[in-house]
Formats: sequence, structure tokens, C-alpha cells
Amino acid sequence: MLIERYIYLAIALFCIGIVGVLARRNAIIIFMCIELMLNAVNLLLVAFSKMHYAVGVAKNATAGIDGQLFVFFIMVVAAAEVSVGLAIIVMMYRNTHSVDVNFLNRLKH
Amino acid sequence: MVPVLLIVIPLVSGLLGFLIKQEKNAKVWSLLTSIITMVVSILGIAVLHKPEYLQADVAWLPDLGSRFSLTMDGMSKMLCLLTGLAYPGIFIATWNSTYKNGYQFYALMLLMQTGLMGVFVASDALLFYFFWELALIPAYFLCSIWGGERRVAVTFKFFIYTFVGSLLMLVAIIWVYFHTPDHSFAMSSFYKVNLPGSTQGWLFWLFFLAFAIKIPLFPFHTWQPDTYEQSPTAVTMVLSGIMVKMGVFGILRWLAPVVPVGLWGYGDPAASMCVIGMIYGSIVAMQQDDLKRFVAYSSIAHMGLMGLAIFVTSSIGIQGVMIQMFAHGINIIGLWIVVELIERQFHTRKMSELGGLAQKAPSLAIMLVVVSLANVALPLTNAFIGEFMMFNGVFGSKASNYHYIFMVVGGLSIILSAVYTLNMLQKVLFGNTSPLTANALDLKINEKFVLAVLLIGIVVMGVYPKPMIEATRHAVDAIYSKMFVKLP
Amino acid sequence: MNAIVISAVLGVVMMFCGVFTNSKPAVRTVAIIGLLALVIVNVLDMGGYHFFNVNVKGMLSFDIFGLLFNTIAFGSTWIYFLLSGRDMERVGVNLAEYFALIFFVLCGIAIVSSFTSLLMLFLGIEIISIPLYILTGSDKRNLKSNEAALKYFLMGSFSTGIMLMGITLLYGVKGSFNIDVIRMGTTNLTPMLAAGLLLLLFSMSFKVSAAPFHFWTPDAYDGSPTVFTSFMATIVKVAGFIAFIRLFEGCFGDVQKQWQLLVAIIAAATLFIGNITAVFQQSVKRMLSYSSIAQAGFMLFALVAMNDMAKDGMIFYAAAYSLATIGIFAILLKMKDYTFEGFNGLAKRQPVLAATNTIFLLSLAGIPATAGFWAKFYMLSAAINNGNVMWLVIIGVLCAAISAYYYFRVIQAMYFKEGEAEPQEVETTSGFKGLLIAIAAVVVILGIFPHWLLDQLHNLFYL
Amino acid sequence: MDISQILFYALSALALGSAIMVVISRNPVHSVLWLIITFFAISGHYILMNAQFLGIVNLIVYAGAIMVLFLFVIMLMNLNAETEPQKNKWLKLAGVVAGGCLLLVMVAALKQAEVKGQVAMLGTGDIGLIKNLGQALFTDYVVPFEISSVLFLSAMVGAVVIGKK
Amino acid sequence: MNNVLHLVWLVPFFPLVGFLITGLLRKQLSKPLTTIIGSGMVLASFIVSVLLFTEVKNGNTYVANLFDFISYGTLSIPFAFQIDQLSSLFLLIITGIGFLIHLYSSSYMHEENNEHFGRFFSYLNLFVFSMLLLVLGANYVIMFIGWEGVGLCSYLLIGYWFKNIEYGNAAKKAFIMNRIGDLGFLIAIFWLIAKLGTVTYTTHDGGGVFDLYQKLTRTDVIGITMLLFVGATGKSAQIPLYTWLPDAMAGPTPVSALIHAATMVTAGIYMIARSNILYTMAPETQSVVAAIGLATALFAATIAIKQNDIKKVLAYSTVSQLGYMFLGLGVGAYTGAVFHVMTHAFFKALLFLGAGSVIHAMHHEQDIRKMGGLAKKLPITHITFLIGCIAIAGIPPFSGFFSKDEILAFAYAKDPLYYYLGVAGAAMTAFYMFRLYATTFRGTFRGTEEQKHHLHESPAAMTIPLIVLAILAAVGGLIGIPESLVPDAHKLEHFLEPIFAKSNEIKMAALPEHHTEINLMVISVALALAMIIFAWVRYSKKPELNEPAGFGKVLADKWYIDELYNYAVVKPLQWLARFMNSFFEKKVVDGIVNGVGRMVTYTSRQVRLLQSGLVGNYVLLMVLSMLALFVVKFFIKK
Repeated sequence: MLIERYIYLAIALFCIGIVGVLARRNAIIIFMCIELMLNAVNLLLVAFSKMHYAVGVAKNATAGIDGQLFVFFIMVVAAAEVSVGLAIIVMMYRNTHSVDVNFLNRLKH
Repeated sequence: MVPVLLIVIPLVSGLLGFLIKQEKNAKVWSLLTSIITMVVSILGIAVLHKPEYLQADVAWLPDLGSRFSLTMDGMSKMLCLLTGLAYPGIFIATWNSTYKNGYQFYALMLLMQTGLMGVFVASDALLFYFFWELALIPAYFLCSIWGGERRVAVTFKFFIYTFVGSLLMLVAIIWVYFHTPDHSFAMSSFYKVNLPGSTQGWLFWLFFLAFAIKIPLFPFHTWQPDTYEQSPTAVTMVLSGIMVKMGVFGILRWLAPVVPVGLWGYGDPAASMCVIGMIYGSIVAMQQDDLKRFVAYSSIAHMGLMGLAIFVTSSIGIQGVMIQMFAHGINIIGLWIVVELIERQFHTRKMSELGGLAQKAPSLAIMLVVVSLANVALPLTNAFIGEFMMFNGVFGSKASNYHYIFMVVGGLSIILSAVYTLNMLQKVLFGNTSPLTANALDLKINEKFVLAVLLIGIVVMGVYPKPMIEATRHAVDAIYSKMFVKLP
Repeated sequence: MNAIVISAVLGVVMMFCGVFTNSKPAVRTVAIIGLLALVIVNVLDMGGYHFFNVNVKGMLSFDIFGLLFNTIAFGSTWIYFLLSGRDMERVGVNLAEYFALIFFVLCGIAIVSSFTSLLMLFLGIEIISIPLYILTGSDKRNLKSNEAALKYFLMGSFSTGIMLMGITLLYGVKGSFNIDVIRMGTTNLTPMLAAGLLLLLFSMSFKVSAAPFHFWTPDAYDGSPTVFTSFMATIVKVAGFIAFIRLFEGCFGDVQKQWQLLVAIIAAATLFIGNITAVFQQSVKRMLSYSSIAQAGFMLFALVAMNDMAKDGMIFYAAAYSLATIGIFAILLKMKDYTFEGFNGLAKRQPVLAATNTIFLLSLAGIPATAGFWAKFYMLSAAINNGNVMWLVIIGVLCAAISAYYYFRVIQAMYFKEGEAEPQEVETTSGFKGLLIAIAAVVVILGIFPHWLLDQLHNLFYL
Repeated sequence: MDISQILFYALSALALGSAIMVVISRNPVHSVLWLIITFFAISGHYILMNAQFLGIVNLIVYAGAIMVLFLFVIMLMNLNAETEPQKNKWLKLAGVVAGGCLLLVMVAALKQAEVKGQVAMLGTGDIGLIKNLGQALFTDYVVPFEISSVLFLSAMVGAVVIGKK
Repeated sequence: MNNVLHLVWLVPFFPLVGFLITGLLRKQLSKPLTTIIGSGMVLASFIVSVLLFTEVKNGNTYVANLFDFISYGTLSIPFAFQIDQLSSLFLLIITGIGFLIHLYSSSYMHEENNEHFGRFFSYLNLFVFSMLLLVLGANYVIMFIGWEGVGLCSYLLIGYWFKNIEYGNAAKKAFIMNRIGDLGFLIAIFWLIAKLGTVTYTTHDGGGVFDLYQKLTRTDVIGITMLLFVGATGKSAQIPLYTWLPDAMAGPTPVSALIHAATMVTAGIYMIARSNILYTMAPETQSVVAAIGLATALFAATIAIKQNDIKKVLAYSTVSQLGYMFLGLGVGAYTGAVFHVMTHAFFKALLFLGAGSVIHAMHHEQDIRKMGGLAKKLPITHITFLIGCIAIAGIPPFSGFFSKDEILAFAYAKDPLYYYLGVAGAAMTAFYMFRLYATTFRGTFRGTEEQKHHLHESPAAMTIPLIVLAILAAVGGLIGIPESLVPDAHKLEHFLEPIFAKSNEIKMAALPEHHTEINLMVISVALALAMIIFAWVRYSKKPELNEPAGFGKVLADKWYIDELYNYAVVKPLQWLARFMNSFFEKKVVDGIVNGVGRMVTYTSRQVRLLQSGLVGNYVLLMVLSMLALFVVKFFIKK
């Protein structure tokens, strides 16, 4: 499969994630869209990993493996981030009974 | 050794001054310090002629090629002398003023002296910049704490304005630094730099702005009347008597020799600004009712002439500037002293509320008349020498195409200065007394003493200027030759 | 490696401290001593005493630049603990955890100052960020703190996404995450490299709060407990810069000409927005947030110029800026009212605080004879030496003048305005004052002999 | 067009479609469900590229753990109704336009990507196998692996700080 | 070389000492002591001057270099005094008449208290000092010092009664008008320096201005002489800068006599006479000088006809007479001009002092319409005043006749028109002087009873100077009897010959034939006599008491020149100053500076709105910036 298709696909997913961040007001959904962005990155990383594998396999049997390892770390970090992020959102909700980011405007100017 | 002492004495004394909480003691302490500084500066100009006494050079920032190097040439000597002489005079003349937390006032005054001395003796561009800014900070606090009603805003404007200028100068200094052959901030290296004409052009403007704001030249002057008006008079004396000379000094020491081609290229526009400033300052001075603003605008006119004399590039004109820097310092401090005396006695500076002082306080009147006349450069006063040489330089300039126009238009300021000065004298001294001045008292003995010394100085310099000319001649020659040697 | 391991261990130690003792002074003492130890082991690392000979497999590289920076960061943090440690108690009950989180952040800082793999950069930044989200939101019942945390978190994650996309694109071209590999053979910014570079530029700009990616900064700094703002605005911020410089010099140092303009634009925008917006602030804390943005604009000069002077200057800037800002925040923490009016007449009530605060503010404004002057001097010199970006230099100095405007407002309030009769600030100990004076003295000494500190370190190890 | 290509397009369409649904669903719970579908599609891509381990992990960690956590939070907050008030329409439009433009710009920028024409091998190679990945993870990548423990520690402490009453 | 000439520095030194003593100790010294010191110093100067004069008469001249004043590069301006024929003559006039007037003042100013009396004498001494510097200076710069110095003293003395704002204004006007002239002088000096590198008149080695004049181009010499003449018009009250002189009468009368009649105002003539060689080189300037001089002579005379203030009449008469001197200079009659300076000093000082005596007697009444019939009450004053009037009217053998007719004769030779106009002026002079005389001394007394009661002759200290001056005015002209009447009798011309030798070499000013000259004299004397008789008869009987009307009013109001200046120069300048101060300075210059500040705060207020507090907006802005930077990087080709 040609690599540019993966590139376009990943960028499209990535941008959908961005649009989600821009267009939604619910903090949780925004957060989900960010996760979508991360997944787009993961997908592209794996694709590149396979691409580099195809190029380098002759010299090195594990060529391209670092891309997949990176994905692994991204997942690790994402998990940690989610735990903290949701904790913050819950804390916020406890105080304001809302997850609408537009209510977050005490701090401005 | 001498330059180091000139910096260190006021610095140490000023820092210690913060520990003397009693105003009276602080006064005595700072007066003593300033007298010692004065003695050192007199020694420097009159007695110690060996170069090793007049130089100091210590490693400072080896990586940057900057050294803590100080040199006193004729120009430095004279301005150091002015600073040295002015301080005791100011302290004595304002002896009767009291300040809240006075010890801080005196300490800051001494710190400001450190900065001023440093500017005049630094022979390293970075060091120069350092002192240039250091002189400003105490001035800022002095004006803002002990000034008039609008002091905070006014001083702030002064500070920001000059700060902008200095930062632009810093850019120029760094630029030149990178183009010195040996990557050094030393003055000698700066003088060796050979920059192409176009570069010198914009470097000229960067330097020029810094100095023009400080001097101040039209149209960068608007901080000045406000600041002079709002500052405590002792500070105004330092500002107008000494600090504005920093700008002129800077032009002579750093602008002219470093970017001579730029100066040629843009000398005429710069000189035009000066000429406009001379006329403009004079005309606006005519309308002032507040004595401090009056002196401020007249000072703008006079400083404009100094700028003009430099920018038309003539050796005698520059010599005149040297003389005039000193003379103007003395005269304007004298004027401020009188203004301060008037304000302290009558609690007003408005000419319209004064009048008839000549009847009630003849000594004061005489002092004011003489100082004012010196200020308008009447012959046999010190300022005449300077103005004569400066105008002579302007007229005879070979560098400027418009020097005749500059002469004639600038010459009008001679007339206008007479107009506004006489107006002022008439409003303040002559006519009948006003309710305020009906019971005016004459000068006290310390005031008489300072003013008498000033007057003697004014006349002696005006009659026999030769020592001053001799003292600065070499410095002028050096500057002048640099302005012409460095053709790219 | 010393620093990374020890700081992580210290984090764990602090966690257990919280379990085993309820004595706040004890916890604080442990943290302070621990941090001192951290500084020492890091300094020893510089001297060649490596305690942990881990095979890092090309993931990290401990060069003198990074270690020097670590020393400054840890040293600043130590001063910060001394000055403001007591104030953390006022935020909430989890004192030990706060310290633990700060140690984890320091671990992250040690990583980003020595990474050679983009993976480590990513991890390091996340290790810095996640505790900061928490610290920002640590004042749980304060809505502003909540809000700040959520905003910071959402935008931080967003920028992480951007950064990962950038890293991915680089990987796509070069097939490796190692910065040396990425640098190799890069003589031209091909489209995908350029896109990766841009995305990394955006996300790193976000981390160092450079405009137009700075929006989180004022809100997060303003909302978080002041004691942590101090930490975030100083040590963490300059750590971001170290990462930024390492990344861009490491990966794209050879093609600097091709991205210089972009960074210059960002620097100009940062200077402009930071300074301009700070002018109109009513709260000193928020003003300091904007000022930190403005200072970031100057630090970006290092990236624009990217020469030796810039790197030296960056280290110096980090020290000068951190010292002054920590000092100001420490004083701010003693105030009940964070508006400018709150400072009115401070000079009369607390002359020491006012005087030291003045020195710090002068340093931030870049007035000679303070460390801040040299910081700006180096940055301007670097940019002027580069020669291509004189316009940026001029913008820089004009903005520096504007910055004087808002810094001096504080000075004006302290010295020239009449304040309330009764004290508006928390009691301070003489130790606190003494420390402030010491810091101010360092600021001034650095302002007169900028190489003093470095020379001392130098003498200690290399002679 | 062989089967893997068909699968690629199908999965891609599924991923994009469900991603769009994530964004446009009014109900948060629906968004979560659509996102899970997206993750499945992406896992499908992984498997297609012979990265089985990542495919599984993706399902377990993302679709399984993380999304459940999301769902849990949404339920906890009782947000399953379509409670979100209408955001300013213009702002929404601006968001969509901006995102769309970014997509266009990036696509345009990467049209001439230097890797163009290279192939990401589908269904071959064993680098995606757990054995190889594990070996690399505990040799070359041991440092980051250990470091990520610090990350988790800090997240843990953070959760404690935030969560403790 | 005689040693006496080395004493030249004593001449200005005495008055300087007098100034310092009377000035500093003015409160301590009693009035007699002040008088003795003040007058004594001038007397000492006079004695030295006489000694010098006798030496100079023997043909010795001397330049005394006291010290270097301004010396820079090749330019060297020594503080040097030059004693030669011209300066020694002026020394005599200045110190001689100066002494008399000091003496006179001691009595005239007796009403002042100690302090002010001392102040007055110190000013007078300072004036004498400055005037001596002016004439003794061996270069233009020293002359300029004296030049400005006398201006200052004039200012101080006009404003001597400083409580009166009007007087203050008059003083100011004098100083400022003088400064306008001074600027011209100053530029001329610079011009000389630029072209010749020196301002010294002459040196042994031929390095002075008068030695090197041939190096000057035509433009230079015209420019320099014109600028010097501008200086002269200021100091010597010529059109267009004459208006200060009548106002200067605000000062005490001895001041008017000394400064504004006898000495200072003749400085311009001295200067041009000193620079005669340059003027001879510039015939164009000479024509201008002659024209301006003649115009001033006529113009001032017309005004004098209708003035009723005794001092104003004399003031305009002074302006008019100065015009004659410039006419003389303009036609090349340098000796004649100097001669007229001398005779004018005698009779005009006399007239002013006489007027002072009258005013003194009338208790500071100056309006001649309120006088009349004073001849009997003030006999000495009357006689001396009459002598002065005859002298100024040009009736032989009184002094004015010789000097004025010498000038007119030379003018005739140059252009008969000059002569006719000059004679017309002379006739007017005779007319208004005798109008003044007749109204004041003839007829009946028109003052108040109280004034009448107190009328008395002035004390001896005032009358003695009058008598001395009357004698001089009567016989002083005899040193310049024209060749046409008695051959070889013009002593002055022979005496001054060395001064004008170079001019004469180039172009000797011609005199008409002897018989023509005699005819001219007859015409002018006849006209003057006719006018005298007409005025005497007319105003003795029926003095002009009403306010003038019609053209008379125009004359009485001085052709409205002051008003013209007021509207053309003063008012616009004030308006400009107000505009600059209240609008330009505040709104434009400061406005821009403050505007920058305001712009910053305004921008600040706007920019901070970006920080809307909404995450959505933040992200949107970030994305948009990303877009923009992408576009910059990828789609903008450099």
C-alpha cells in the first residue's frame, strides 16, 4: 500500500480530531478528540514503521521497529494522561456541575 | 587612579549614606564626600598630569573583550570638574531644603554622581553604557519620590523615553562591537572600525536618538520641561547642569569618531533639527509663566546650539561646545539656585505672581540678572566664549552645505534669547511688588556665598578662557581628526 | 544520569514522607536537603563523578550544556524551596505530594536537558507536564485553580498531539528518532521534514508559551496557586527552552537559515503580545504571567540566532530570569492583595522587601548592574551577530522599553504611592528577608560580573 | 485490487466516518461509542500491517480501558443526555473551516512528500510481533521504559492529590 | 615709543574699579563718597586720556596686548587695546563728557537714596568702561564686547527706575533692538574670520584685517560691510532700528545725555570710521549707508517737529543728527562724520543736560506745553541751552555749523540731491530746535502755581557742566574750519589722516570747488536762520498747545512706526509663541509622545481581548496561526 494513502488518512483523522476540539464544548468530548488525534499519529507511525521495514529489512531484520515501540509509549502516556485528565474533569464537575468549557471563563484578559 | 577615585568615592559614600538615618548627618556626610570628590577632580585637571594617574584599566569581561578601563582626556577632565564643582555647590545652595527621609535623598544624589562620573571617564563602550544607565536610575527615584504633584507620571515618561534611546544605542554599540577588528568594546577599537557608509548611516541614527533624547534636541525634548518642573531643584540642577551634557559628550566621544561618515551624511538633517530646536525653544520659552519651565525651554535652545556646532563638523565649533558644556552647566545651575531660592521663599514659581523683587531683595536680583545675562551669552561671561566659538564654527563650516542658513536662523536665537530673558527679568524683578513678594527677604549667607563663587567663575571664565581652551584642545583635535580620517 | 535517577528517587522518598510523617517542617526539611543533594550530585556529574553508569543506548547524552542548565534549574528550585516552601502549606494538605510532584518535574527537566532521542523528549515533556496539571489544579476548592488546570490540561494534550504528529513526520523521512540521525544529511527542508519541523515548532512554542501559542499561559499561571506559578513560570519555562534549543539545534541546526524567519516571526509576536498585554493588567500576578511570555520572546532570540553567544546567553538568561522571578513571586506570596494597589506603600512598611523587589524588577527590565541586563545583552548580541534579523532586534529593544513600563508600575506603587496604614502582607521572618537580600546580591553581582558564577564553577572542577 | 487493498479502503472509510460521527454526535455516549468503532478500525489497520501486538493493545488499552473510563465518567456525571447547549454557530463554522483548511494545507504540503511512492508493506514482516517488540523494549528501549514508570508514578500521585477529599 | 602709551590699560581700568567699588559698597558709601569715587575714576581716566592724546598727537600709536582672549588653532584673538588718533579722540570725548555728566548726576540724582545712588554711579562707571573697551579694542571682538557691554548698561540705565514697567519695557526694547544689530555685527566678525582668519585691525607684520583686505572678494566686502552696518543701525538708531532711542528717554536725563546722545549711539559711526577701508572698497554699501543716513535724518526731523516732550524732541534730533553722520560716512567724509560726532557730543550733551536742568526745576515735568517763560528763572540753563540750539542749527561760528556743513559739502560733491535733502533736514532741525527753545523759555509760564513757586536755577554741580559744554559747543568747531574759509585750518583732518590714509589712497572723497562750497554754506545758513526766526517768533507768542490734528498728528504719532512694528513683528511673534506653546508643543510634539504611550495602552486593551478565557477561541487562534505559518513556509516563495 502506498505510504501517501496512510499519510492522507492519518492527517484526515488528525484534522477531524482538531475540528472536534474546535467545535465542541464538552470537555470530555474535546478530550476524546485529542485521543483521536493521538490515534491518527499512532496509525501513521505504524505505517512509517512498515515503510522503513520494507526499505531496511535487507540489512536489519528489525528495521522500523522503533516506530511501533514509539506507539507503545504513546499509548502508555495516553493512559496516564487520561487518568489525570479525567480526574481534573471530575474535580471541575464537582465544583461547577458542568463540563462545558465555555463556563471556564473566570480567567481572561 | 583619579578616575577610579571619582567613581568609587561617591559610590561607596552613597551606599554608606543609606545607613546614616539622620538627615543632618547625611547632609554633612554627602557634602564632605562631594568636596573630596571635587578636590580629586581638581587634582585631576590641574595637578596630576602623568598619564598613569589619569588612567585605569582592569580586566572585566575578558570573554567579551570588555575591560574596566577609564581614561581622562581633556573633555573628561572638564566634565568631571564640572560634576565635581557642581555637587558641593548644589549641596550648599540647597542646604536649607529639607526632604522626607533625607538620608536617602543624599545617598541617591551621590550614586547619581557615580554614574555621571563613570559616563565621563569610561573608555570602554560597554562600561559607558553601563554608567549611562546607572546615572538614570537614581535620577528616576530622586524625581519620583521627592518631586512635585505630577512627579510619578512625568518622571516615568522621562525614564521610558530615555530608556528607549539608550536601548537603541545599545544595539548600535553591539553592532559596532561585532565589527571591531579585535572584537572588543575598547574605545580605541571602536575608533578603528571601518564601516561602509550605509551602515554608518543607520548607526548614526541609533546613536543620535539616544543622545538627542538625552540632550534633549527638538523634537525629543518633551520629557524635559515636565521633569525639570516636577523634580526637586537639587535634582533638576544635576539633570540640567550635568546630565544633559552626557548627550553632548556622547556625541563627541562615541558618535562622531565612530560613525563619521554617517555624521557627514546626516549632519545636515540633524543640524536642522538643532536649529529648529533653538528657535522653537526660545519661542516657547517666551510664553512660559513657570520659572522652571522657562529655564527648561531656554536650555533646549542652548543645547540645540551645541548640537548644531557638532553636526556641522568644525573644529572651533567643537572647541566651543567643550567650553559651553562647562559654561552652560555653571550658568544653569546658577539659574536653578535662584529659582529654588525664589520658590522656597514665596512657594510659587509663577512669574505672574512675583515681581518687584529688585526692591526687596537686591542681592538676589543682581545674581539673577548676572546669571541670566550669562545665559544669553553676554560678552565677558563664560557662555559668550562658547557661543562665539560655536557660531564661528557654524559659519565657517566646510562640511555642511547649509551653514550660512544655520548661522542666520540659529543667530535669531541670540535675539530671541534676549527677548525671553528680559521678559523674565522684568516680570520677576521689576515693577511693583505683588502681595507675595511684599515682604521678601534677601539672600542668606550660604546662598550668597555659592552664588558669588558662581558669578566669579562666570566672569573669570568669560574674561580668561585660555586655560579651558588649552585643557580641551587636544581632545578636540583628537575628535576632529577622527571625524575626517576614517574614510571608508 | 545522576540527576534523573536521584530526582526520581527523591520523588518516591517524598511520597513516603507524606505517608510516615505529618510534620510539615520535617517534610520541607527533607525536600530541601534532598534538593541540595540533587544539586550536588548534578554538580559532581559535571565534574566527572557519574554514580550510575547506565547504558542509555543513545537515548540521552549528558553534555556540559545540559548539566550546567540542570545545575541552574536545581539551584533555582532550591532557592525556590527555601523562599516559598512554607507557602506551599497554605495551598492544601498534600505537602509531601507537592514536593514529590516537583521532584518528578525536575526529573523531566533533567531528561529534556539531555535527550538525544525524540522519544525521550516526548517522555520528558510529559513527565514535566502531568505533574504540572496537577499542581495547577491543586487548590481544589478554588474554581480558578480548577479552571486553570482544565485549560492547561486540554491545551497541553492538544499540543502533545501536534508534537507527536511532528515527530512522526520526521520519523517518516529519517526512519529514526535520534536527533543526530535526523540531522545527518539534512541540507534542505523537504516538504515532510518542513511540516514536521513546523509542527514541532508549534508544540515547542506552546510549551515555552511563545505567541501565538501562549494562550494557556496567562490563565494557567493566574489560576494556579501562586506558589506553583512561581515554579512554572521560571524553572519549567526555561526547561522548555533548553528542550527547544536542543531539539532545533540537534535536528535542524544545519538548515537554520530556512526556519530562522519563522522563529523570528514567533519571537516578534511573542515580544509584542507579551509586552503589550502586560501593560494593561491590574493584577501583578497576571502581569507577571504576561511578562514571562515577554521574556520568552527574548529567549527565543537564542533560537533565532543559534550561535555560541546565544547558548551562553540562554544559560545566563535562565539564571537571571529565574532568580528574579522567583524572588518577585516569593514577595508576591506575602501579599494579601495581588493588584498593583496592593503594593502601595510597601517601601514604608517593608523596606527590605521593597528594595529587593526593586532589584528583581530592574533585573527583569534589563537595567545595567543587574543580571537581567546581561541576559538581554547576550540575546541582543547574539541576534545582532547573526545579522539577518535587525528588525527583530529593534522590535526587541522597543518592547524592552515597554516592559520597563509595567515593571516600574510595581516600583511606583511600592515607593511613590501612599499605602494603607495596617500591613497588607503576611508576616515575614528575618531568614526570609536575609535570603531575599542574598538573592538580590547575587543578581547584582551577576549584573556586574556576569561570569562570576560560571568562573566559580569552573574553578571548582577544571583547575 | 486484492483483498488487503479492499480491507484498507473499507477500514479507512469506517475510521473516517466514525471519527466524523464522534465529532458531530450530540450525545456524548454516542460519541464514545463511535470513537470505539474508530479504534476498532485503526486496530484493523494495525493487523493489516502485521502489527498484531499493537492492534491488540490498542483494543485493550484504548477501546477497552480508556473508553470505558470515559463512559464511566460520562455516566457518573449523568451527561448521557443531549445536554450540550448550542455553541455559537459562527464559532463552530470557523472551527470546521479552520480544521478543513489545515487539512487542505497539510495535504497540499505533503503532496510532494519525499517518501511518496514508497510502500508500507502489508501483511508481511515480524517486527510487529510481541517477541521482537519485547526484545527491543527491554534492551534498546529499557531507559524510556524505566522512565515511563516515573510518569506513572507522577500520574498516580496526581490522581491522589486531585482525588483526595 | 613713549612709556605713556603703555598706560592705556589704565583708561578702562579706572572706571572698572569705580564700578566695583560703587557697586559692591553701594549701601555703605555715602553719597558724597560715591560721587567722589565714581566721578574721580572717570576724571582719572580723562587725565590719562589727555596724556595719551598728547602722545598720539606726536604721531605715536601703540597696541597693547594684555592677554590671549580666545585663541584656537590659527585664530588668535588677543585682549588688546589700540591707541591711535581715532581712539584717542574718542577717549577724550567719552571720559571728558563722561566726567562732566558724572558731576552733573551727583546733583541731579540727589533725591535717590544711598543704595540706588551708588547703583546709578556703578552703572555709569560700567558704561564708561564698556564704551572705552569699544573704542580701545584692537580687534573687532573686543569692540564687540564693548558694543554689547554698552548695550547692557544702556538697558540697566533706561530701566534704572525699575518699579515702572513702562521704563522696563523701554529698556527691553533698547536691548533687543541692539541685539538685532549685534547679530549682524557678529556674523560680520565670523565672515572676517572665515575669509581672513583674523579680526585684528592691523598688525606689525601685516596680518590684520586692514592689511589683508585685498584678499576679500567683492561679495565678501559688500557682505561684511553691510552686516557691520546692520550692527551700526542698531546701536546708532538708524532706520529701521531707531525706535528704541526715543523710548530710551525713560532713563534719567544724565543717562540720555551721556549714552543716548554723546557716546554710545555714536559707536556705529566709530565702527564704520574704524573700518573705513572696507567701506571704501564697497561703494555699494556706502550708497546704502548714505541713503539710510539721509532718510533717517529727514524722517526723524519730521517727527521731532511735532513732539511736545522736551526729551523726545532731543531724542529725535539725535536720531536725525546720527543720520547726518552716516550720510557723511556714506559719501566718504569720514573725518566729517567723526567731527560731527565730536561737536554733536558737545551740543547734544549740553542740550540734554539743559533739559535735565529744566526738568529738575519743573519737578519732573517734561511736557513743553506746560513750561514757557523759563528764561528769566533759569538764566544759566537758558543761555547754555540757547547756545546748544544755535550750535545744532548750524549757525557759524558755533560748532555744529562746521561739522554739518563739511558733511553737506561732501554730499554735494557726491550727488547734489544729497545736499538738497540734507539742507532741508538742517532747516527742519533749526525749526524744531527753536520751536522747542521758544516754547520752553519764551512766552509765559504755563505750569502750576506750585511749580512756579519752586522754580529755581540748578545747583553748581549741574550748571558747571552746562557752562563747560556750552563753551565747547560754541568753540569746538574751530578745530575743523574748512579749507575753503581758512586754508590749512582743518586741524582734525590732519590729525586723523593716518586713520583714513588707506581709504584716501584708493578713493579720496572730493570736495566741491571752494566758491561752490561757500555758496552752499551761505544757502544752508540762510535757510537755518530763516527757520530760527520763524520758529522763534511763532512759538514765543503762541505756542502750540492743542493736540495736533491731520498730518501733524501723523508726525506727532511718529508715523505710526511703533504700531507698525507692533503689528508686523511683535504681535505675530507673540501669537506664534502662544500657538507653539499651547498647541504645537502640547498637542503635536508632546501629543505624539503621549500618543505613542496611549497607543500602547490602547493596543494593550484591544490585544488582551484575544485572551477571551474560552478554550475554543484559544485553540482556534492557535490553529489559525498554524495555518498562517504553514502558508508562510510552504506557499510564499521568497
